[in-house]
Amino acid sequence: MDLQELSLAVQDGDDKKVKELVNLALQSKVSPENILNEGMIGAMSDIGEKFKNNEIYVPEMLMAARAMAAGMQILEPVLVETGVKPIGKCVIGTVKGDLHDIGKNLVKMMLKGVGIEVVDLGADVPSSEFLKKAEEIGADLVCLSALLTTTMPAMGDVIRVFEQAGVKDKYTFMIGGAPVTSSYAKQINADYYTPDAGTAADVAKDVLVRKAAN
Amino acid sequence: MDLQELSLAVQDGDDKKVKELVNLALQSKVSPENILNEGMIGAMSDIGEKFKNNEIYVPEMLMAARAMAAGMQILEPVLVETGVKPIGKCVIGTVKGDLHDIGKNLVKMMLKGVGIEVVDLGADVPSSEFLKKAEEIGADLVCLSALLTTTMPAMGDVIRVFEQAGVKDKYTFMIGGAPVTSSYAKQINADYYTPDAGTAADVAKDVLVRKAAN
Amino acid sequence: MVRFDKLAYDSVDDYIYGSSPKPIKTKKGLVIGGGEIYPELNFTLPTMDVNESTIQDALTIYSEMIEGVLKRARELYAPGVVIEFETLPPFTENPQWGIEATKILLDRMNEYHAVHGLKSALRVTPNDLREMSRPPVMRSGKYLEGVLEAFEGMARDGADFLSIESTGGKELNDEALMNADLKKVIFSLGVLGCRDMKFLWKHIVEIAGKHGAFAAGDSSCGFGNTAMVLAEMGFIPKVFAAVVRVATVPRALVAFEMGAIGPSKDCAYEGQYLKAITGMPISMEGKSAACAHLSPLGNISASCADLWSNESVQQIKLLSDMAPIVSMEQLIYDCRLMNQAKKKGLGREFRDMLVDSDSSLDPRAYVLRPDVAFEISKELVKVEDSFNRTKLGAQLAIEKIRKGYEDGALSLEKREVPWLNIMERQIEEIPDNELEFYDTIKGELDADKWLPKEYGLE
Amino acid sequence: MVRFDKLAYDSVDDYIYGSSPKPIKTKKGLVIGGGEIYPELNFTLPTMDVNESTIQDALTIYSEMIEGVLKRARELYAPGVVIEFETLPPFTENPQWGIEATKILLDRMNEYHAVHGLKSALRVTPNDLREMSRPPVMRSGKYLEGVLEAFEGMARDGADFLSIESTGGKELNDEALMNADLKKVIFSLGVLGCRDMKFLWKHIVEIAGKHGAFAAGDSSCGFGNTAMVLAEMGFIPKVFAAVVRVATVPRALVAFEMGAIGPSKDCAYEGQYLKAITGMPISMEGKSAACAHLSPLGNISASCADLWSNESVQQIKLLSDMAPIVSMEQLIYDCRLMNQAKKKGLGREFRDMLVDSDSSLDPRAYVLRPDVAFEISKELVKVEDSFNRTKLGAQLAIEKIRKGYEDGALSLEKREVPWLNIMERQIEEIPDNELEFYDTIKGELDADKWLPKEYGLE
Ligand SMILES: [Zn+2]
Ligand SMILES: [Zn+2]
Ligand SMILES: [Zn+2]
Repeated sequence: MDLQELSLAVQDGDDKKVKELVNLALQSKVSPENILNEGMIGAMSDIGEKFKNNEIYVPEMLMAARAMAAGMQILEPVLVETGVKPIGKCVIGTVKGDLHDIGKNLVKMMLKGVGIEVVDLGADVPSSEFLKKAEEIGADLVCLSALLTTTMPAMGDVIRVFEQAGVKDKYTFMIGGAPVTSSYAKQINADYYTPDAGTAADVAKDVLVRKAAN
Repeated sequence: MDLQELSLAVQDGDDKKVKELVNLALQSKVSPENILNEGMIGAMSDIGEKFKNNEIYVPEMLMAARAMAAGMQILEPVLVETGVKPIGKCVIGTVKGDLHDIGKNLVKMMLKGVGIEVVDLGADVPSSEFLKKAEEIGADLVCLSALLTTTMPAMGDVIRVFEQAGVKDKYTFMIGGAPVTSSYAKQINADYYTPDAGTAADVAKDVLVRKAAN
Repeated sequence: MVRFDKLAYDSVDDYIYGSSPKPIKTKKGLVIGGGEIYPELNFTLPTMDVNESTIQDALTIYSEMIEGVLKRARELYAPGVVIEFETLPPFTENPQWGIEATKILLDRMNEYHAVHGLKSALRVTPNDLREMSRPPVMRSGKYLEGVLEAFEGMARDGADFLSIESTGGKELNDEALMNADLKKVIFSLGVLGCRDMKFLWKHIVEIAGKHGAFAAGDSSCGFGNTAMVLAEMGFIPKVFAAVVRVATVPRALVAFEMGAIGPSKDCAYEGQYLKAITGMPISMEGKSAACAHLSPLGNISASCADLWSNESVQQIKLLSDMAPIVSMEQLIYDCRLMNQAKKKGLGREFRDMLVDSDSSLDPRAYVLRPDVAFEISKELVKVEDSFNRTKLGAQLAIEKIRKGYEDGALSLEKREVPWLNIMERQIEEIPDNELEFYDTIKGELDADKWLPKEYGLE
Repeated sequence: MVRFDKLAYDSVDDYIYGSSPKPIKTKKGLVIGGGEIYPELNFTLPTMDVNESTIQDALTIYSEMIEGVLKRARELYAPGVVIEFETLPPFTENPQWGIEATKILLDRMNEYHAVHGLKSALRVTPNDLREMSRPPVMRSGKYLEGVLEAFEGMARDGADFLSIESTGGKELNDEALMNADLKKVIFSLGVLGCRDMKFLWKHIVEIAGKHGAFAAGDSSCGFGNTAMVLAEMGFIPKVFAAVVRVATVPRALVAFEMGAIGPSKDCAYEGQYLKAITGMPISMEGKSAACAHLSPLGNISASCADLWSNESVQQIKLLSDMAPIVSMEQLIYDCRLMNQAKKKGLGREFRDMLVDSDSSLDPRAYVLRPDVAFEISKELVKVEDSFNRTKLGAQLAIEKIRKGYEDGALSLEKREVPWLNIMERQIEEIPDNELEFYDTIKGELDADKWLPKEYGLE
């Protein structure tokens, strides 16, 4: 079965069709891993490319993401059964005192689009929550967002909490948000600063691929 | 003898008259310390006040400083003889790679005006030179100037040289120059940042008075 | 409640920067909208944690900032300046800190007035912290109390203008923007936003009246400017953001219906419409606010402004001096030039240069054209309720943009054009009755995110 | 040597921004002085040590900066931009670093031209490091060689404009400024500065010719702007700084006499005179260069500019975005507005607004009035040698300032006024013969600070 049609349905944001095609593919004994990689992640990568080239807007990306999510509802149990794992796990949130979540939501969408399992803690998240959840799910990445100059320091607090618990090195810390810079990332001992959601997904994927190779 | 006339002559920048009046005062057995404090330093303090209030310009201050210097040529040997010491000693210079000296020269003038002995190392001064000269004359203060964003880091280098020699705490480090800020001073472990020459002299005097009180 | 049922101007020819039909005279004698345009400067702390152990440092920085900018204003012979103190969240969470900062600013402004004759006025803009509760609690609770306490104390101590960027409806609008869902935007702005404005501005107008301050308007910043900036990043269509801008007008107008008299807030670009409707002076920002956000309307936004603002800048060092001083200098020169044009009798010509230099390049600029603002505003004032005004504003904005595009007065990127139809269809689904609208849309709204009763719904 | 013995204009009415009698067309087809004014953007590294271990980081930052500003220029539909790469000292000390940075900039500019049609041109401005020897060695040695090597490599790789802020005479001028000693200023500028310009610009014009670049002029930055800024800080009289500005004209003119054709450098405010004399386009900077230095001439400096510059800004983050991007946006809006005024047939009116908004408030602005520049320039071109032009320029500047003050066209603070007489007396002591002047002043000069033979003296 050709997965190209599924990919296009995801890109068009047509959830109904996506569900149908995923079911069809499973019935046709296409491997769940192929469905995931070619149908879903491939679709999101194409859509990400179109966004980068100024061909589409975020609403189209969100529609595609929702269509992918619809397909994943069917696919996920099968993946679990067959032992296929996400390429990595991530905890994401906007730090304490900061209520902005537009940017964080975009990053979440892009991370899911490259096949990462994402747990979203929301906005105004206490530092300890990040640690708790990361340890609980065995995350690979911790992604922190802040949009205010007064809440940026809270990103440093989160990292310090991990350091104090002696587990900082188990995780890769990625930070972003309007006032953030790469020199600030260095300063608070974060691993990466990325200026936009697309770059965040690229970097996250890179990190996980390198981690898997080690 | 009234030292007010001497003070006015200094303020007018009339070196000839200053010399006459210093000689006259010494002949009249006025104490050299009084001549210094009331005639010279008092005059420079008045002139500094006028400058702060936008009544005069730097050229007038420089003229006064030259007149004071003319008077000091006569007064200094007498002060040495009678064991009167300057309120403190300072090494000043523009750091390595930086040729700007207008600001540094102004600070030098103002420091002399409050009775501090100043050794000027000039511009483009290697870090080790500051250490060498400060140790040699037993300085209290080390004043560093930088006008370029690329030479600001050299101010940190100077302080590190003192640290490595284990003598950093013997000195008070003051820094200044267009790109410098108080947070930068903190960062490189300098004691004070001052935004202008007048403030530099005020702070320097304060530091020395407190040091003398301990 | 004041009802604005016609425009404040007979002709768009009279609609110009520096002059408004209802000028305001402040305590220190500064007249806003009386003929001259003045700078409005806003500054904020460098990146730092503000808490009990750092608050003294923070206050010292405010004192350094105000001294720096007033000194520069005096050196450049500025005839008058407005300072805006837009608090950071900790200053509203601890209203006494915000009040203390206000005092520091006012003291220095009074001193410069007394000693150097520099006329100035202070706008205070506490944060709307009500969204710190999730879902937001709008009509009671410690966050509302904190905001009102801040206003009270600041007005009592002598602040001239009270403003806020209130957030009612934002909890649903953010997602609506990202999905370019105009129906939900209109619900958030035209139903929730307007209802909350009525509630909140009643309080603010009362406080202002009690202390002789001016209730000075609310910015739809989290709505219109978020849309503008998202479009600037290529996230949503520019035409969408332009339509959202016009849809913010009825919401911001509620403050004036409740008794505010301006000058409206700098980042409320919808001020271009508010002044046409109310005749009250406005503050605007454009190219000299690029330090705070990039925009497609750097010049046109000045065309009818009475105050000209830098939006906000941190106390950090640039090559010349601290950034707020740099902003002050730029604003003063901008204002000098605009006032000079009027002095030469070329004010209207200058206004048109400002307008025409931007308006053909971007729909977000195009909807700020004085003629466009006039024609749309004329229709808006005919409508009774805020919700229908919001819907109509969006509709008319689409029409105007389409016409501008078809006439060659406005360029649009190719991928923008289909969105005019998409938005039109989105609006067609909206009924004319507010509660009916609520009924039809209720099911699509994320119930975890908002509390209907906080808006008098349910 | 070209001899400019009359003005390039018949009437001051034609003297206006964006247009010059001798426009320049660059490799990518950008025409400077052909009718429109364009932004000239300069950016520089954040505070950092530049050495072998950090040079790669530094080059990466240049690559990020150029990408950021070109992207913004494209987003705002800028019709063309000029980028200036003014090196930091390590980039001239190691010319290959400067050359590498130039390549990075040009590559990106070429790409934006090819892909997006954005026209651009690159000005390179290596530092004059000759003063690193103390006393400065001007006519030989590693520092001179480094500067020439940088020019050579940058021009070879495709830089459009070659500029420098050369420092001949500065070793005596600094102290002369602090003492407000006009006699010594005239010696530094009119004798030493002009002699060194003849030497240096012969080389630069040669290099430009060899590689198809334009020799584009020299700024008397370390003279005129140092004076301007010292006066801004209250260190020396403003009238003194204004007179120094006019005294810098003959020095900067030497570059054009030696074959430079512009556009003259942004921070050379004496460009206002150079364009009147040579007809060649100029770059200027004002309010949108406040990030680099505060000034009393934010608007007037734009009145006859062909390029409009931000002077310089570091790659640091502002609330909106990186500071160079902010500068680019501001410059683009300024230029849009100015070009729009011309489009409406109101260019001259706009020029006069720019001029009149500043010129009555400060003598440093007043001497930039196009009419003042014209009248003084007319006299300067009658004089044969640079030294006497310098002296005459200072004399005429004093006259014009006095007249402006007496006529009420210029306000002066009370303490400024006596300095007009003081300066007049200082000039009276100067003989008309250059070598005779040298003889009389020799004894007053600090022999440790300079080497007469480096200026062909002694
Ligand atoms: Zn705002
Ligand atoms: Zn310069
Ligand atoms: Zn420059």
